[in-house]
Formats: sequence, structure tokens, C-alpha cells
Amino acid sequence: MNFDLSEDQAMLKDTAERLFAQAAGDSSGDLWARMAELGLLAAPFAEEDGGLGLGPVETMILAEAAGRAQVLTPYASVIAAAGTALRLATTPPSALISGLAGGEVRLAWAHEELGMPSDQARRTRARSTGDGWIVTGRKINVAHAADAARLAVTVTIDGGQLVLLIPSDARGVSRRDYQLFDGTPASEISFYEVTAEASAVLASGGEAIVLMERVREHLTAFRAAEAVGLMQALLDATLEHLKTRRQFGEPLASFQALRHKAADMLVALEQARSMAMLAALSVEDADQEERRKTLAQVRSVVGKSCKLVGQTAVQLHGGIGVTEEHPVGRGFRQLTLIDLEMERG
Amino acid sequence: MNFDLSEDQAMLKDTAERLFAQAAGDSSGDLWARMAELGLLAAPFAEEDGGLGLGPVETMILAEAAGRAQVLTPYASVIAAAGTALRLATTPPSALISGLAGGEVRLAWAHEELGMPSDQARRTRARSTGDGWIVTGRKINVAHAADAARLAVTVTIDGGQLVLLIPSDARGVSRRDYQLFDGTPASEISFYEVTAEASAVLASGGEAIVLMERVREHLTAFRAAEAVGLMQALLDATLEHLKTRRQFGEPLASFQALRHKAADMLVALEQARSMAMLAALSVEDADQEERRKTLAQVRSVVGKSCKLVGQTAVQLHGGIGVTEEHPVGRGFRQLTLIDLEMERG
Amino acid sequence: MDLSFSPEDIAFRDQVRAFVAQNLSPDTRRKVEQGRALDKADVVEWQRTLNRVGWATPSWPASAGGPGWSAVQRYIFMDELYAACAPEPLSFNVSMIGPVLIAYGSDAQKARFLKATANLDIWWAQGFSEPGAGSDLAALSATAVRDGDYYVVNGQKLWQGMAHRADWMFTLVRTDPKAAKKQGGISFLLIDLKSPGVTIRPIITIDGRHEVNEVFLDDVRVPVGDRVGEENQGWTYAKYLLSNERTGIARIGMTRRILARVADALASVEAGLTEAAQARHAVEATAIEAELRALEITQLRVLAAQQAGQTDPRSSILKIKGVELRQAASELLLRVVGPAGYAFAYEGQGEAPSEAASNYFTLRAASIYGGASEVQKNIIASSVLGL
Amino acid sequence: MDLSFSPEDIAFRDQVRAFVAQNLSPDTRRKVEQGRALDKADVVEWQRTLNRVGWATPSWPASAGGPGWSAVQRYIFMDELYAACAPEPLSFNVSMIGPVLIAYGSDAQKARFLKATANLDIWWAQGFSEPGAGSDLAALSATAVRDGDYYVVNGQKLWQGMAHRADWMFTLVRTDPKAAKKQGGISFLLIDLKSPGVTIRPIITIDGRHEVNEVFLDDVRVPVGDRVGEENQGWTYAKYLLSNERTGIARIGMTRRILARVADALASVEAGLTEAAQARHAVEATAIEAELRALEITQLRVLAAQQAGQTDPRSSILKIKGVELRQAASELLLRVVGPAGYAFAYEGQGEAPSEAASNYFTLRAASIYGGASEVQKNIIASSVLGL
Repeated sequence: MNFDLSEDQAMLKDTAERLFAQAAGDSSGDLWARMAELGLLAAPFAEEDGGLGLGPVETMILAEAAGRAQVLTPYASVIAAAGTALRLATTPPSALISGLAGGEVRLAWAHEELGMPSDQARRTRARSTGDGWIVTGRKINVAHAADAARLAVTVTIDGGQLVLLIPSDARGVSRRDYQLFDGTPASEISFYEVTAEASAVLASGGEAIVLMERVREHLTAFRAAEAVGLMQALLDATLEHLKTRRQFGEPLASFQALRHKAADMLVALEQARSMAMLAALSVEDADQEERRKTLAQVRSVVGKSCKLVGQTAVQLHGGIGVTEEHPVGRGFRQLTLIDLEMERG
Repeated sequence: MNFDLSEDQAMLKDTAERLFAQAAGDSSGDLWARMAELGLLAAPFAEEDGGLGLGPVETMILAEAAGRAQVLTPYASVIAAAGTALRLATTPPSALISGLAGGEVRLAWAHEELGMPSDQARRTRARSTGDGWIVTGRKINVAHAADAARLAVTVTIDGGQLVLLIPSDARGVSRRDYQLFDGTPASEISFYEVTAEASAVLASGGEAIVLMERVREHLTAFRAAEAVGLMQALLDATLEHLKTRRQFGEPLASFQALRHKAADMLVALEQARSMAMLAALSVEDADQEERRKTLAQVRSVVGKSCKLVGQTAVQLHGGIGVTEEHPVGRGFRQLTLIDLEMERG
Repeated sequence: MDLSFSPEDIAFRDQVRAFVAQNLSPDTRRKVEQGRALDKADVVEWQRTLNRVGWATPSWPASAGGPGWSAVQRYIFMDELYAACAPEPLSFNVSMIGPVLIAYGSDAQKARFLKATANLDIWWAQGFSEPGAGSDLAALSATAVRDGDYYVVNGQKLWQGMAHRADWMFTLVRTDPKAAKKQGGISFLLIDLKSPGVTIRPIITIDGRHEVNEVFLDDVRVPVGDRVGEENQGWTYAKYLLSNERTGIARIGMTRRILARVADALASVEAGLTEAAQARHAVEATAIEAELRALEITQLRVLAAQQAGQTDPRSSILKIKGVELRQAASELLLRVVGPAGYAFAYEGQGEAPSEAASNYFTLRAASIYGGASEVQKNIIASSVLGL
Repeated sequence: MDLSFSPEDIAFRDQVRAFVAQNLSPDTRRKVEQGRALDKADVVEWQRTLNRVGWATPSWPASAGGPGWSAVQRYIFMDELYAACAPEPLSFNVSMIGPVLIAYGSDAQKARFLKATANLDIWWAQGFSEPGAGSDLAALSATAVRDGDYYVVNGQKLWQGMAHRADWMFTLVRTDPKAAKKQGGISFLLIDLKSPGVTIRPIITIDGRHEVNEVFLDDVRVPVGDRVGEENQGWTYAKYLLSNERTGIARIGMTRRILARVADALASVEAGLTEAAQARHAVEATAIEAELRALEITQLRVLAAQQAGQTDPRSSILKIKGVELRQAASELLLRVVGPAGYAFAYEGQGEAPSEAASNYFTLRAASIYGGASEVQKNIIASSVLGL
């Protein structure tokens, strides 16, 4: 039993923190290229596919660093979600994985739909043409879709489910771009009679259902760690504010009610940190039942912590905490979205 | 719209408060006789039945005064519950009511059973003998049963329900006495082939179901007001403690975290007080749907307030708050029972 | 003890209800119902509609051109507005500066401002807070130095409700920096925002909206005649204003509107909730509704005390609990709406598919401004509980 | 990063598990499982059973007759006890006075007390708190005046865990009333409770149990040799004792046992819950279980730091959250058990049909003693957050 990082992991943490800190100050947009350059995109993939063969703990380190710097990276949707769909596909598409790992190609995970609980069958449907599929339906909140060359799409077929790869410029695909409230660029994507080849199937039947669940689990693990970084950033900012801001002739830090709220934030953060670690250490667990139960527990604790830390940070900051220009306000919105995702499962 | 007491109501309040304050100091046990003497037991009954023809607001005044003095009176079970069952019976038993109102005879409300939600059919069953009923079953937590001459019992029959009066010394009735955790003496009462005459039926069929609900509603209104009195007593004691007890060289009242908790107690108390008033003003409302909704809301708010005020009072008192000899500890137990009753509905 | 209104009050309620039904524009109504931002024109139009029948200034006495309503009538009026999804009369004008001018303004000020304020010919902004003075308002540092018939004002004011729409601002400035207590030496000035030296910088809040601004005052010359009341007595007028601001702030009708949207969303399939989540959210909605009912009675109790001429320090309870319930309802709405509510649009950049997120973020500020919840609890502990 | 125990630790765990299974009396096991009070004999028997194999004093070093376990082994041992519904070794002896004697006791004291303490031949009571000194322990006013080879002790002590069962008590008394700081001038005495002048008055707590007493000390003569460490340095030893008391107090296994009873009660028909209530309670149980899982990891993280020789001020988190979850679980149990749990019996007056209520009331004290939750939050704010 130990909670220490290995030497390599400590180096990775250092690299990621420096990179994201830099990116947070300069949003000129070459972050993805820099991440590719440093090999960060290749982390979770097998070495034979051009990856580094690293595990969920390394992903946790990256996610936490991104959260800590309050950087919006496409890593969750492109690598943790779509990347997992490729990696755990029935036949992993080697060339595509190495393109993803090298930063040459981007994917998006097109799963969410209006009116569907996250763990239930999709309304987007595909019908067989014998040697391929024709897809019709609509996905929402597809993160970073505008930059994606292909979409990993979850669909329902007669008697089952599929996970399919569809080029984002295929005929019949249309996109409406907007922003999620955490700042992530996202799209509503409509599919109208879109043709997909048989080779585009990443998984079908029972394997497709498992694959969707695995993607959700990896997303949960990533977002939990990202939330821990965000909460740490908000707690740090709040402590700084309490120490420097004066009211009624005293620093805010001298008011016991506020001190106790800061203590509550720490307790919530440490509980979430424990769960982010547990998520990383469990997400590749072979026992499906155990994994499912553990990740549900992770969602429960992390969601509640996001809410408490976010709301309290804003309240303790007072007026400036609700402004767009203050990092705490933005961080609160990011934590709110993670909370909602965790609650939905 | 007004929230003032009439002159008579103010007098009643005064009388009740003096009586209960006296009783709280002296538990020699003639409280019931004193209540009868002062006409308090006669309050809710019709004048032609020997009552005073007063309404739910007067009951609220009594209940709040009892709570405020932390006196355990049998009023809730004997007058508010069993008395309501008589008063609203299909044919109100005039002589018995006047005995109850005069304090000469006591009743108990025998309704609760193991394993039954409070609003569902009973397992205690009665079968018809043509000119009467034979009852078998078991009731629990029958408050003040040891002093009751008769029991108002809810039973299930083929195709419906009954509310029946059974003498507590009838053959086949047996009793095991114990205490509820708020200090109320109570009994488990078993009925084995107990005979009841046809004239013992207070209500049957749809009327029995309505009668049970009316009794629950009157109990809710009574207990809500009692809770308000209790919460006021605990808040007063807590404020006194905060002002006098010193720690780390300061009175507890100087610690902001504790001041804010006391403020939370007041908010909860005032919300409950509003609901106790609403309960009194609604419990005789003719619109059943509206009444049902209102009393559910009363239970929701009062239950939550009981929990917050009780737990906080104990916490702010520290060690002495968890001792049997301190009124706050006992008051917390009383509030806890009301909270549980409110939650069950 | 009686919860029902008098026949006169019921007649009044029916009159208000009919008027609102006939006169509120469907477009404004829809915006309010859905929690969307109102345009300046919407607010002005509605205020003037009300003003035509003398209802734009519910709390003003008849002698000042108000309707001279009782506390109960004011309550009924506001309740009807909320129930009909009508906007409130602009609070900066009607609840804040208006009563101050009525109580402390000179005859010249009353003549010049009151009618224009009621009719929203002048849109007022509040200039109280500063970067270093929020809950601790008396710590303000904007200064006004006398120069003949003028004050020369310098400083920086924050959280101006809608200053970019406003014509004038009422503000607190320090006129005697040497006063023994920081509450002393403060004066209450009215500043024309078109004056040279006034710069307004927009502040976008986390709800994506622009309702707040930073106002910079650089050597702004304010005529002495635009000072309200005595020099260095501004704190008294400010306290009066703030106590008015705090009255009737349970905003029960607003919470009820949010709960209505929760009920709609729970009934809609768009949210994609599991049955378990749906049941959980419904329980939560029921609990909030129950608390809201209790708060309504609490509000009526405070009102009855006011009606009887008593002031009730318990109005802090209305603020705390009112905010708590509005926040809880808006959070519940966000959870119920689900992924359909994740999209976001900044004001002026198109409409978001759902206002649930914006409303939730807007309302986080409700426990900060107008007396933060922590400050309200301090008040309860001192003034009500005697701690 | 790795959550699994080493093969040696797993072998150790299996050894403990087998021992407990073979040696714990079914009667004691049942009492612990159901949250019932243990008789003195139950506690003594189990302590001696453990002591026969050297396990009664998990935290004592081998040099003092303890097993000399690592932090991880101690954790595993306690976890196994909880899981098997075995009592903990008596904390007054094992976690409180034992370590103080080991660290600060004289050789004579060690020789006289340690073995008897481990074997529960002496049952110790804690005599720290006083009517005027609870969370603010240093405000104590019991005095000890030197008279030759004796101290003459006068005062009143509260909240003696089980003083009526105890043979000796460890206590703090003021030996120098003139000390500049109130923490100075305090000495740490061991008092034989059979000494003349000691009176013990039972205090019944709201759970109906008798675990607490008031101890009156009237001119009690205590040999100077029964003082631990230096005169007037008692505060140092007390702080050491309290910091030990605070370690490992998440008591996760205890909460897990309560949750197991919740699951049983939810599955039983006795409670008479509506389906909606059942679903609501199940959701709550799941949420507590999740928090408990998180706390378990948090505890392991603190443990790993201790294993590496670091002290972790975050152990206050274990206390706060541990208590919060135990209280939440016991409250949930009370709600789930329903009317079957309304009955109550005072200790010695028969058994209540359900211990749910007693346990709930017992645990309300958990956020008060051993460093109240408010004090823990003060500690976190100062020591961890640097506020």
C-alpha cells in the first residue's frame, strides 16, 4: 500500500503542471500540439499502437494538473472518451490510434442525446445495408466536435447497440456549434441517412454495451481527477482571499464562520481526492460488478464535493466571485458541470 | 388577516402556561385532574356534549404551552387523537365524550402496528358475529394506555376498515407496558378473540378511513404546535448557555460559528411556527385534498426543524446537553420522536 | 387568528389581477416566465404602464405621488405581479432612491426627481459598493472634496445594477476623511452619469449577463444641490435605504415560478432522467415547496406586524430563507433539465436553449448582495437573539 | 500508487481474523453487532484474551510489552476487530494512559502499571474535563497542594468514561495557580479511586446508559510518586495523550456495522415503510456508504504518511468526517427502524426492543467529546489551512 508517485509519474506531473500553467496564461491555442509533442496524448495507448502504455494513474495526474490550472483541454473527450473507445474496441484500429496518440488526428465522442438517461439505449438508429450501416439521429453536447476528423457514435440497431466511427465530413452529417457553460466548445450533430462501412464498427452487441460503459468509467475517472485539481485551485484562491481581504477592520480569515467553511472545503476536497485515486486504481479492475459499484461511489462523493467547494468558494469570495473575469467564478462553472455529469452517471 | 390571539385565547395561553410551568416543577401527577378542573380537556368538544366548543387554534395554544414547559401530557393521545375519533365518529358517543371532557374517563388511540405504514390498512382484524365483532391482533406504542378505560382501535374487516371502541379490561385484551424514548408511557396491546358490540363501532367503511385520516391530521396539528413550544424552550436554553458559558476566555456567544448556528435555529423555529399556525388554521378545512397537501407540508417543515433545532441545541450545549438530567437532552429526545412521527406522516 | 384577506383586499387583488392580465405584453411575460433577461425597453414600458394608474411605486405614500397602499395591499400587488410573470417595478428607483428622496430629499429634489423616477424617465443605478467595501460598506473610500458650489468626486464604484442603462446614480462618498468613526464623514450624492469624468466599464457575471458595471469617477463635479440631506450624514440615509431594500425580499413568487419550471421539466421527456432520479427530484421539489409555504406564512406574520406599525427584525429571516429557497429551486431546475441545460450563451450572443444554468449562476449572487447571508445571521444573532 | 496490502500484511490479517473467529464469545459478538452496551466482564474477558497473545495494546512498542506493530498492521488489526464485531481494547488503558506512561512515566510507574494496564487488572478512567472546562480543557480548576510526600487534591471532574467500573483515574490538576499561562501550572496525576475523599456520582446520558460519572475529590491525598513526569508540565503530557486519542478515530468499521443494520432493517417488513420511504432511505444509505469508502481511502493515506514517519495534521479530517458519518448512519437506522424503535429502556431496566434510538443518542456526543467538531475545524483552519 502506498500513495506515492513513482519517479516517472512525478516527472509527468511536473511536466503537465508546467505546460498547463503556461497554457492558462496564454490561450493562443497550440496547447494540443504541445501536448502531442510532449507525448501526453500517447499516454494511455499501447506501445505497439504508438502509445506509451501508461495507465490510469498517469491519466489522473494529467487530469488533476489540467484542473489545477483551470485549462480546458480536449483531453477528456478526445483521449479519455473517444480514445478509450478505440483502445478497447473489439479490434482496436491501430493506425487511427497512432494518429490520435501523435496528435495528427482528433476524434469526438458522440453519445449524449436529449431525453436519454446516460446508461440507456440511444435513439440514434442505424439500419443494416448488408455490408454497412445507415445512421439517422441527433447527438448533443459533443465536446470539441469542430476539430474532430471522426466521430465515435453510439447507435441503436434492431436487437442491440453499436459503437461506430463516422467521418465528421460524411454526407448527411451536420453540426451546430455552441459552448457548454464551463466554456467547452461543443456541438449538436445531426445524422441524416449517413452511410458507414462495416469496418467502421468498433463494437457491437454485448461488446458495444460494455464499451459504452468503459468509456463512461474512464470519463468518470478523468473528470474526478480534474475536479480535484479545480477544487484545489478554488480552495487556494479562497484561502488567499480570506487572508488578504479585510472587512470590519479584520482580515476575513479572522471570522470563525468563514474559517469553518474553509475547513469544510478541505474535508470535501480530501474526500474527493481519495475517490479520484480510487477511481484511477479501479477503472481497469477486471471485476465488472466491483468496478461499477466503485465508480458509482466515486461519482457520489466527487459530485457532492464539487458542489460544496464551488458554492462555498464563490460565497466566500463575495461579489468578485460571481464575475466572469475572476478564476473562481469560472472554476465554479467548471465544477458545476462535473457535478451534473457525476450525478447523471 | 391577523395572527393575534383573541382575548379569550390570550387568557387560555396564560392559564395553560402557568399550569404547565407548575407541573414541570412538580411531577406529583395530578396534572390531568388540574387540566380537567380548568376545563382544558373540554376545549375541542361541542357544548352539547359537555365541551367548550373551541377550535384548533385553542388546541395549538395548549400544545405549544405543554411543549414550552416540556411537560409530557396525555393530551395528544387522549384528546387530540382518541377525542377526535369520538368527536368525528359517525354517531358521536355523547356520554363518553362528556366523561372524557370532564376528566372522568380516559381513552387511548390504538392504531400503530409493526410493519405497517401509518396510512395503510391494519393487520389487526375483526370478523363479524352478526350482531358484533371479534377482534384479534396487536397494537404497539399505544400512549397512556395503562390509564385508559377504553381503547379506540383501528381494525381491518373483510372489504374494509373499522374504528371500534373496546374496553381495556375486556376479555382477551393484554398489555405490556414500557416507555417511549421521549418518556411517554406506552403499551403493546394484544387482542385475542376480543368481543365488541355493534354499538362499539365509531365508523366503518369509507367513513372509518376518513376518520383515521382526520385523527392523524389532528395529531399532526397538535404535535407541530408542541414541537414549536419545545424548540422555543431549547432555543431559550441555548441562548442562555451561550451567554453564560465561557471558553478560551470568552463567552461562547462571542464565537461566530456558534452565533450563526443559533441564528439557524431561529430560522428553523420560525418556519415551524408558521406551519403550526397553518396546521391549526387548516385542520378543519372542508377541502380534503387541500388539507392533505397542507398537512404533508406541515410535517415536512416541522420534522426538519425539529431535527435541526434539537441536534444543534445539544451540540451547542456540549457535554451537559447529552445528560439525562439537563432539560435540553430530554427536549432533544422529545423533538426526535416528533420528527420521526412527522416523517412517517 | 385568520389567514384570509378582507373583502376589500380581495377586491383589490382581483383588480390588480385583471389589470396585469390586460396590460402585460406577452413577450415580456414569456421572458419573465422563462427567467430570461429583459431588455431596457421591456422594463421601461411596464413601469410606465403601471405608472399610468399610479401603481409603479407601491411603497410610496400618497403625499409623494404613490398609491398610499397598506402593507397588505403592497404584498398582494407584488404577489400578483409574480404570479402573472410580470416584472417588478425597477427596485433602484422605486424601493431604493425613491423612499430616500421622500424621507430626506429637499423640496427641490423631490420636485425634480420623484415623478421622473416613478415614470422611469430617469433610470437610477446604485453606487454603494467599492472594490474594498462590500458587506463592510462603511469602509468606502471614494472621496468628495468641496469646491465652491460643487463637490469634486474621485473613486471607483462596483456592482452598479445596470449602470450602463442608467441616467443617474445615487452613491456614497467620503466628505470628511478625519471623522472619528468611519460611518461619520460620509455623504449621499446624486450623480448624473453623463457628467465629464464618469467612465463605465462592463462586468460580465458568471451567468453570462451584463447587469453589473464598474464606475470610475475622475474629478467628477457634482453640484452641492445634488447632495441628499446633510453633509456627513449620508450613513443615516444609506441605512434607511438598506432597511427598505431588505423588506419583502422573500421573493416567494419568484421561487414559485422556478418550481413551476421544475414541474414542467420533470414532466418532459427531454431531460432523460432515470425513474429513480425523477422520484428523487420530485421529493426535493416537494420539500422546497413546503418550506416556501412556511416562508409565505412567515412573511404574512412579518407583514401583520408591519401593518400594526411594529418593525420586525425577523425580516432578516425572510432574506436568508428566501435566498436559500430560490437557490435550492434554481439548482434543482438545473439538475432536472439535464444535458439540455449545459449549453450557454453570453448576453448578446444569441439565446441559450435553456436558461436553467444562467439562472442558477445568477442566483449564487443572491446570498452575497443586499446583505450577505453571513451578515444577516450576524444581525439575527445580535438584534433578535441578543447574543 | 497501490491500494493493496503486502503479502506479509495479508498473512497477518488472516491470522487476526482466524484468532478473533475462534476466541470471541458469541454473546459479546452479538451485543457489539446490535450496538448494545457491554458488561464490564465482557470487556475484561476480551481484553485478557487479546493480551494472552500480546495483542491487547496494538500501539505499544515491543519494548513496553506491546506487539510493536507498524501503522498498517494496527489498522488491519482494528479493521478486523470491527468487521468481526469484536470490542476494541479499552481505549482509556490502551490508547490514552498507556502511551503516556510509556513516554513519560518513571521506571517505577512503568513496572507497577504497564502490565496491569494491558491486562485490564487496572481499569483506568479519564479525569480531564470539569464542569467549567470542556473543549477549553486548560481552564480546569481542580487543585493539588503539596503536603510533604503527598498532594492534597480538591475539585470535581466530569465525563469519566466508566469511572464506576474503574480502579484508577488519570487526571489533570492545577499545581501552580499563579502560572503566567493557564496551560502552565498543570500536573498530571494518577489517583487510586479507592482513596478516601473520592466520591463518584453516576450521570445517566440521553441514551439511557450509565457510562459517565461526576467524580468529586475532597482532600484526596495522592502520593507524589503518582505524578507523571514533572510538576507543572502536565499540559505537555495531556496534549500527547489527546493527539493519540485523535489518531485513527474515523471508526469506519463501526459505521459499516450500523449500515449493515440499516440494510437488514430495510429488508425487514417490521419497519412498515412506504415504498417511497424505502427508496429514499436506500439512496441515503448508498450515499453514506460512498462517503465511508472515501474516508477509508483518506484514512489509508494518513496511515501511509504515518508509516513513512510523517505526522499528518489532516487526521482532524478523520475525526470530523468519521463522526459525521457515524451520526448520519445512526440517524438513518433510527428512521428506517420506524415505530419498532420508539421504545426505550434505561440501563439495568431491561432491554429495549431496538437499540437504534439509544445508539443515535449515544452518537450525538461523538461530535462533542475528544475534540468537538467546532474545535477540529478550528484546528484545520489554523494548522492545515494556515488561516
